Amino acid sequence: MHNINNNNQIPQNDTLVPGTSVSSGTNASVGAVMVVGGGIGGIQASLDLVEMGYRVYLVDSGPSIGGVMGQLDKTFPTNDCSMCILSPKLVEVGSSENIELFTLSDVVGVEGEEGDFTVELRVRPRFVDPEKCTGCGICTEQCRVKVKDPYDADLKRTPLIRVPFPQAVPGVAFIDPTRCLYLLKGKCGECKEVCLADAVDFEQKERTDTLRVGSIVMAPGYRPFDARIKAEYGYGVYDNVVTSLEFERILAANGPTGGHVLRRSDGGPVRKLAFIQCVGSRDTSVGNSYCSSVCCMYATKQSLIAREHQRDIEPSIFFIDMRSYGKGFEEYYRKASREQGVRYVRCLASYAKELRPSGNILIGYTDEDGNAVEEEFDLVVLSVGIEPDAAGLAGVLGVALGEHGFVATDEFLTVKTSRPGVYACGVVEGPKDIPDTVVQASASADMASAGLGAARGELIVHVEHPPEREVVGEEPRIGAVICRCGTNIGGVVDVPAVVEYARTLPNVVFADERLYACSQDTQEWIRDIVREHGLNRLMVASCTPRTHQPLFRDTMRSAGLNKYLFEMANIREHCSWVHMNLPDEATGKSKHLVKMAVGKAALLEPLQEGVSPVTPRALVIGGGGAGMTAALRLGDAGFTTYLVEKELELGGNMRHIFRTVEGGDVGAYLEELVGKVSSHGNIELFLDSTVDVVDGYVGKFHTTLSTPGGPVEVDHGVVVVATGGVEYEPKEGEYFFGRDERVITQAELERRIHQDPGSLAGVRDVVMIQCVGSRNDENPYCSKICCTVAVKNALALKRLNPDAGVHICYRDVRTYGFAEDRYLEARERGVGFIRFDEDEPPEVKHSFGDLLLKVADRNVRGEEVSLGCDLVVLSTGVAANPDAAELGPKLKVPLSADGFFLEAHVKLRPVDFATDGVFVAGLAHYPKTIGESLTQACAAAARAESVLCKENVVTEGVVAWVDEEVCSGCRQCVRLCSYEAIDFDEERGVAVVNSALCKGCGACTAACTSGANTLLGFKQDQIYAQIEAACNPL
Amino acid sequence: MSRKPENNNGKDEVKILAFLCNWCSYAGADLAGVSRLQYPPNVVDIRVMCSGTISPYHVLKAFQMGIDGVLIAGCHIGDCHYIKGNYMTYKRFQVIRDVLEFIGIGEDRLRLEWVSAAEGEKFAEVIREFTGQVEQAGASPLRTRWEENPANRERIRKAFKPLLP
Amino acid sequence: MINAVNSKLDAELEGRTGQKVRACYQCKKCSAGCPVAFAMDLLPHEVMKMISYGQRERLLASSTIWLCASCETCTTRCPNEIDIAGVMDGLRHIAIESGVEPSEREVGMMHRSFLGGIKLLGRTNEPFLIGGYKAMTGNLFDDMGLGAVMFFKRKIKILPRTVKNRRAVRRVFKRTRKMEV
Amino acid sequence: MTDLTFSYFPGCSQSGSAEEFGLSTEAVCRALGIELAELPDWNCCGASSAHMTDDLLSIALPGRNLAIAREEGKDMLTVCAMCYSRMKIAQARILGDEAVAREVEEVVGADPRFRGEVRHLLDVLVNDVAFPEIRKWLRLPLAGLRAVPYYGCLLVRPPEVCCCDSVENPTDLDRLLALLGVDVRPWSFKTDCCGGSLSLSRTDIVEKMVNKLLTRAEEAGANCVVTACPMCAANLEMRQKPGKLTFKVLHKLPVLYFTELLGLAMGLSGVEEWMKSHIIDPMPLMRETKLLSH
Ligand SMILES: Cc1cc2nc3c(=O)[nH]c(=O)nc-3n(C[C@H](O)[C@H](O)[C@H](O)COP(=O)(O)OP(=O)(O)OC[C@H]3O[C@@H](n4cnc5c(N)ncnc54)[C@H](O)[C@@H]3O)c2cc1C
Ligand SMILES: Cc1cc2nc3c(=O)[nH]c(=O)nc-3n(C[C@H](O)[C@H](O)[C@H](O)COP(=O)(O)OP(=O)(O)OC[C@H]3O[C@@H](n4cnc5c(N)ncnc54)[C@H](O)[C@@H]3O)c2cc1C
Ligand code: SF4
Ligand code: SF4
Ligand code: SF4
Ligand code: SF4
Ligand code: SF4
Ligand code: SF4
Ligand code: SF4
Ligand code: SF4
Repeated sequence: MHNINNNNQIPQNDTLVPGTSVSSGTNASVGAVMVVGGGIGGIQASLDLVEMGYRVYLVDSGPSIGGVMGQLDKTFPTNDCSMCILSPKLVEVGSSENIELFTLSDVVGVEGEEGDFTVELRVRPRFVDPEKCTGCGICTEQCRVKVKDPYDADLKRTPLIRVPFPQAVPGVAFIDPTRCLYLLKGKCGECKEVCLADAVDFEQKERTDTLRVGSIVMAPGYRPFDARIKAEYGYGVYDNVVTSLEFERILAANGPTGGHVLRRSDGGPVRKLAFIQCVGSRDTSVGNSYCSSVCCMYATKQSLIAREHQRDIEPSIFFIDMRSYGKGFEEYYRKASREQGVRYVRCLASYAKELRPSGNILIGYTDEDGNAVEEEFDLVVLSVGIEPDAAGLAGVLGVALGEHGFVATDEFLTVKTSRPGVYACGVVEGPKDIPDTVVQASASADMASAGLGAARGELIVHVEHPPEREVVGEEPRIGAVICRCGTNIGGVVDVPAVVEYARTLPNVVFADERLYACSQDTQEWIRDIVREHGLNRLMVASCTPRTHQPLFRDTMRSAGLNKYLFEMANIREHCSWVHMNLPDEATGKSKHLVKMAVGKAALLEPLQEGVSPVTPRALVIGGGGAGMTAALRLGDAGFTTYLVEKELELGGNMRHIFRTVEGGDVGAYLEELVGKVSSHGNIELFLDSTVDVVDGYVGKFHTTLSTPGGPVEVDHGVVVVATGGVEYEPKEGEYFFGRDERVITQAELERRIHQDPGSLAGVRDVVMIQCVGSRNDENPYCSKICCTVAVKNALALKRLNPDAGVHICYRDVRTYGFAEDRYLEARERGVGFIRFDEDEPPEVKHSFGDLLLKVADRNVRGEEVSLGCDLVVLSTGVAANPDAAELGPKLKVPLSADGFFLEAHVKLRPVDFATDGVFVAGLAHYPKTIGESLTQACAAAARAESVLCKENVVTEGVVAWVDEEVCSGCRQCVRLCSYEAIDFDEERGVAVVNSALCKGCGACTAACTSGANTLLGFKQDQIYAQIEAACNPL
Repeated sequence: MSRKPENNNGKDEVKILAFLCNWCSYAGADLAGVSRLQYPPNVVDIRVMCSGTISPYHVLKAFQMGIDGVLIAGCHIGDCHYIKGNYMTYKRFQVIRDVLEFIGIGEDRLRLEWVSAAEGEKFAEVIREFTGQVEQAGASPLRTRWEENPANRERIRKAFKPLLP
Repeated sequence: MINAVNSKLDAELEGRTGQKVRACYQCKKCSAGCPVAFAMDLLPHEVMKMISYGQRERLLASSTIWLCASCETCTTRCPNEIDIAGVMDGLRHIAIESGVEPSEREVGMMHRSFLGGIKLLGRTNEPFLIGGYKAMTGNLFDDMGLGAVMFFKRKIKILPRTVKNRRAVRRVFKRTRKMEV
Repeated sequence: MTDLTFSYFPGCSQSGSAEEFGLSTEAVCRALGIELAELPDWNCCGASSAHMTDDLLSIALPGRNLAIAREEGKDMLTVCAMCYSRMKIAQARILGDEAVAREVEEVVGADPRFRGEVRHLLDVLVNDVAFPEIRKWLRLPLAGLRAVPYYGCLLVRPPEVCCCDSVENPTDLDRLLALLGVDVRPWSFKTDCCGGSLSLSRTDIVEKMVNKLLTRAEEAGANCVVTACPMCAANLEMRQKPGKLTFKVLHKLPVLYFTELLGLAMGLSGVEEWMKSHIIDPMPLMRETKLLSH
């Protein structure tokens, strides 16, 4: 079993299988990839590449990796703490032997071609020796020269010498040379004086490094729009107008106000809070016609978080269209507006003006009834858009930019740039959120490694941990670390008191607190205390083990201890966050949880991980665009792939789509795809077939397919689920659908446009109705693509007949990203847009044989509009494939409430399932465009490849174990195990657990009346110790 | 947790132990935390991989040690990460309930709930409700008895002996 | 109720003003910042929408086109770069050309007397302007107190300064004028 | 220093309702060495009425002035924001589109293609004369005046003819006033429309607009408003004491031209005469602040 957290570390006892690439890779290719930009995109790409067996040079122009995600407080739509989910990845990068980090570095030249590039890097001086610096921060206290802190969005001033932020990687100081007294005038040098590690080095010079890599991934992200340009909102003039990125820092517990939402002008409280949307986006007057895709959601998020911090805050969001189009977004928005006190005002505020003497900000808007309203706010947040910052890097790398200055990429595989061997992921390719960035990151890892198969593993260094120290027989010596988590825990729980208490507990020989237990420097520190105090167990009281246990376990290993000698107490999610107003009780409960964890820790034993061989073959279920792409990627990488399609024909929904919104020829692409798949030497195709029974586990699945020729059994190491989705079928009679042939769906319209334009010749007036079967109580989610599809088809109609009247009745136009350009084009070509309310949908009527549409246009105070029409087109959404309900349990993977497959982690593991070795792509995951589906398929292939490329999977040490001395031979457990992991040894009359099959559920242990069967890591005495500690008073 | 005999409402300050499965209920509790949903601080929890791992002994042990209420929470039936662990939980739960009744501990002190990873709100609500219910029932009679007379503690231990492994 | 018609009004206005009226996405920013919006019957963003619905009569008869103060606040802030004030001008011009009486009678009269003054004298003279305007509207006693103050403050010059070459100015009017002055 | 000779377009108001603006402009320019030669036989620019009712007229009326200016061969200077705006727009249309130019030429009977620059005095002071030069001439620091600068619409909009440093948040006038020792109050309503073009016809609406502006000015701590536009000044003065008691707040906030304050600070003669022409008498304020004694 694996923990749900993404554990990307290459296990030391694992060997890589060299690839047998069939694609363009030459024998001379280099087994290393350069990743430029260390935001979440670059980080994920790096980690994936390492897992796939390539060395990575990760280059960031700043002093630390982390990017914008490192500055965010929480992330939508799960409200996960951004730093909490990011920092394990930061630490992983920092501690990976196979990622070489170049910070304060820029790429200045590239030569060569795909497979073998020579890259020239300019590495700026840090003026601190990273090998010596401990990140202690003493120097920072000495430096008197302060500058604006970019990490805090310039809201706070910070000394020139500093560690960029607590969780920074590398977690060492640097000197901002711009105003350093020593570097400019030869004076001061205080920092050098006080540094005990003698790490400050003023003599460092800029240097140039030359590196050979096989391919390059660009992930340099973006810059936020400069809000000063929209001068009507007074940013930069009025203190109480801030940007969203600044507000993100204001919300952050480690930010300039410690997470308190305060006015900038006077530090006073904020009650009325306003957000103005689309600042610098969807705005041709500033040259940014595209939609920034994330700001509607982050404004909602920031509203919710602000209210979480202070209940009496009343947030208002001034917007044009609410673009909550992604997975879980619409539900998030609904909840925010209906239950969580966020007010949405559909009007773009015209100005923000400061009032005197209050410093309040006045916003003018028009309400739904047409009244001109002026309202005062304490603080106004401008939802600034995303702007590309790619020109320089793109120039050096020689890749083309698109119309808006983002990197131009292939329409179907959105990470492929104009230059072979160079790939792009994240916002540099177009505005997107974190999960979409992560998908592209994995996809670019897939593409970047494609040509390098032959060099796989060549440059990989195996992690050499110090040998595990033998602790059996030793008295437990427990170290207790209590985390403040900034103010997340420290703001509620009396941390020093908990530390004091921990010191009094039996076996605890050391206890102390840390500001961030997960930071890189703390890992260093833990290794130190383990050594200094001769610790043989560790207990960390911090956040949830579900995300952070792997990090600390790795630290245990690097400290020379078995990683299972570690226990966590969750005093954040289960304590400080849920008892925010009860500091005394929360402190008491923390002590209790610490006592329980310490009680268990004392009894922990070292466990051994098992290894199980990998069958280097893949099963892909679903032969639509996503499934075929995944199969091709895996086949190209040299892995035999079984592709199972239940229909007689490959292609899925792509068969019914003719053009992409950008005009790409879907049919031609599909034909090419089908051709390649059908003739691929590594792909075995099963048409008209389905999956019957799935047995086994990661690395070693055994599946029975039902095929026209009877059952076929296949062995494989991974599964990719690409079973797609279906068009929502309008209900009989919904808008006369099925009763009047002039009422059709968008798919049918598209077919007629391309296959039967004659049938549209007499059509003069067309009305489209959006959100049919989406965004209602029955199907609360937004189908994401139908707004763009409607715009696409409306434009096609206008092209066929410029005089045709085309009206689209919508609730919000959700043409996110560059599709906004097509929305603008549609308007300019005279397509009418009429906005209706959910409670007052359009009505289709018959009048003497004519079709009549009546709708209350909310844009003009709900006045009724009457349109005669020849054709009514229903924009029916995408519904989940009903097969999923059956397939999910077979694969032991969950579905969301909407019936789509539910990934392991909505933000950071968008193609993985919690069940190892099973991955998802395409419509099976959520509605998305073709480009997004195919890109996700590449990402799934990359993740699958990281399993297949290894000889073995490492199984967890948490498995059942039968004490043969005690076993009475009752066979209770044998019958009970759902995984058939227990055999009965008839000879000796005892039960024997097969640890490769055992999933570590512990069901058998509860059934064993003789107490012979125990789950390692959750042994009975350990649980009893916890129970006892829980029940006894402190 | 400080043990005040009485809280403001004149009800007993009770203590509850929750067994949470790693995949759903523990995650649901995490979500409650991430969503900052507030609930009473009377509960401490033990994380187990699957609710199916919880044996009647664990529950009895807790009551023997004077706990006022026990909550077992797992994935919804059908959603078990281990296929049918929670089904076994369900069956065992019936047994535990009967045993408890036999030794005079009412069923209002024991609860089984299915909480998914997405049900932070439900988790908080379950804790709120169950805490109320246990408060209504008051301190565990076992605890009160030994708090009256420490010697009772040994008697209780003996009485439980045949029930525990 | 709006009976949407495919009227080409949008194209006509686009031709006349050079403005892509149809680009409007109904953000309402123009209305939100319009200082006169509180007095208008159709808000500026509704004017844009009505144009696309082809509601010619309704637009030409609206108070909005006459109340618009031409402050251009809307124009400078429209994210689709539509010169809304220019569109208002365009609608007003169409109204005048089509002989639709301004729904805001006083505003129309004011323009007439103002331009009448220029046509006569070549320059604007307040007594002429106010006197002419009052004669037209019949609001003889409005502002009279203010008028007296202005007189004593030398704000109102009885003897107008005029352009010498008045014929040249009249020629301009003759060759351009559509609204009768 | 740059050439500071201009064809001066005074505009109708400067010889009528805004006589004090005209007088102070001439006095200040004379003192600073800006040579103004009045444009011969100029005519009214047509103001808002022309462009609101007739596109061609709105270009042709300024067009005639531009044609005259072309003959004169000097850059054109004006102080009225309305005249400035109409002239600039007409010039842009004429030079930008030959068809328009020809049409205007036809109407006016002269070549309107004036290729000199149309300038507003504020712009010339801030950018050509520049503050160091002005500072040399200052004699009396205007302490005690707490002013909000009011640019109105026409100095800044449309952006193509904006003569200030910013359309939404101009500071030229702020900085000039600060140079004179005026306490310039930060306020956000510098460029909000006062409704001047409706002043006569829809007094009711305009009273609301003016009243709102002045309330904001008072909140900002101002004891006077300073403008660079005779239309704004007239409207702000006339409508702040409403004929009918429609508003509870009766403002009495002097409205001054920036040229008047410049003249005062430079110690020019005639200042008291200018001040007499205001509907809202600024003299109590002048006395209170001891800037003028009578
Ligand atoms: C206010 C705000 C709130 C947001 N909230 C959310 C949210 O809640 N959920 C969500 O999913 N998304 C959110 N987003 C979007 C999110 O920030 C992005 O999706 C994500 O950060 C993109 O990651 P990236 O790796 O592409 O780029 P970045 O995070 O920008 O990282 C780029 C990295 O590259 C480095 N770099 C830049 N140029 C170069 C160069 N030339 N050479 C070398 N290195 C370079 C930078 O230093 C940086 O480290 C939010 C965005 C904003 C502005
Ligand atoms: C009505 C509609 C209109 C769309 N319009 C557009 C558009 O205009 N532009 C655009 O970019 N995108 C559009 N899309 C989205 C686009 O179709 C997908 O993103 C793309 O086709 C990738 O789909 P997929 O491979 O994930 O799934 P699908 O295309 O759904 O393919 C899934 C495949 O799996 C097979 N399958 C299903 N269940 C099983 C099973 N149990 N066993 C074996 N095989 C199984 C199916 O038969 C099918 O072949 C539209 C989608 C829909 C539903
Ligand atoms: S440079 Fe020295 S003083 Fe500064 S953080 Fe590093 S070790 Fe500490
Ligand atoms: S030498 Fe530079 S960085 Fe160091 S303390 Fe002085 S100013 Fe700061
Ligand atoms: S519509 Fe697009 S650009 Fe505007 S706020 Fe929403 S996501 Fe951002
Ligand atoms: S039409 Fe589709 S994409 Fe648009 S809002 Fe409705 S469900 Fe979302
Ligand atoms: S029942 Fe026992 S042997 Fe079977 S998977 Fe669970 S822990 Fe392993
Ligand atoms: S249940 Fe226990 S005693 Fe029975 S066979 Fe299994 S391990 Fe042995
Ligand atoms: S500001 Fe522009 S886009 Fe917005 S409603 Fe007005 S005209 Fe339309
Ligand atoms: S120009 Fe007219 S419509 Fe536009 S803001 Fe000014 S008054 Fe309103």
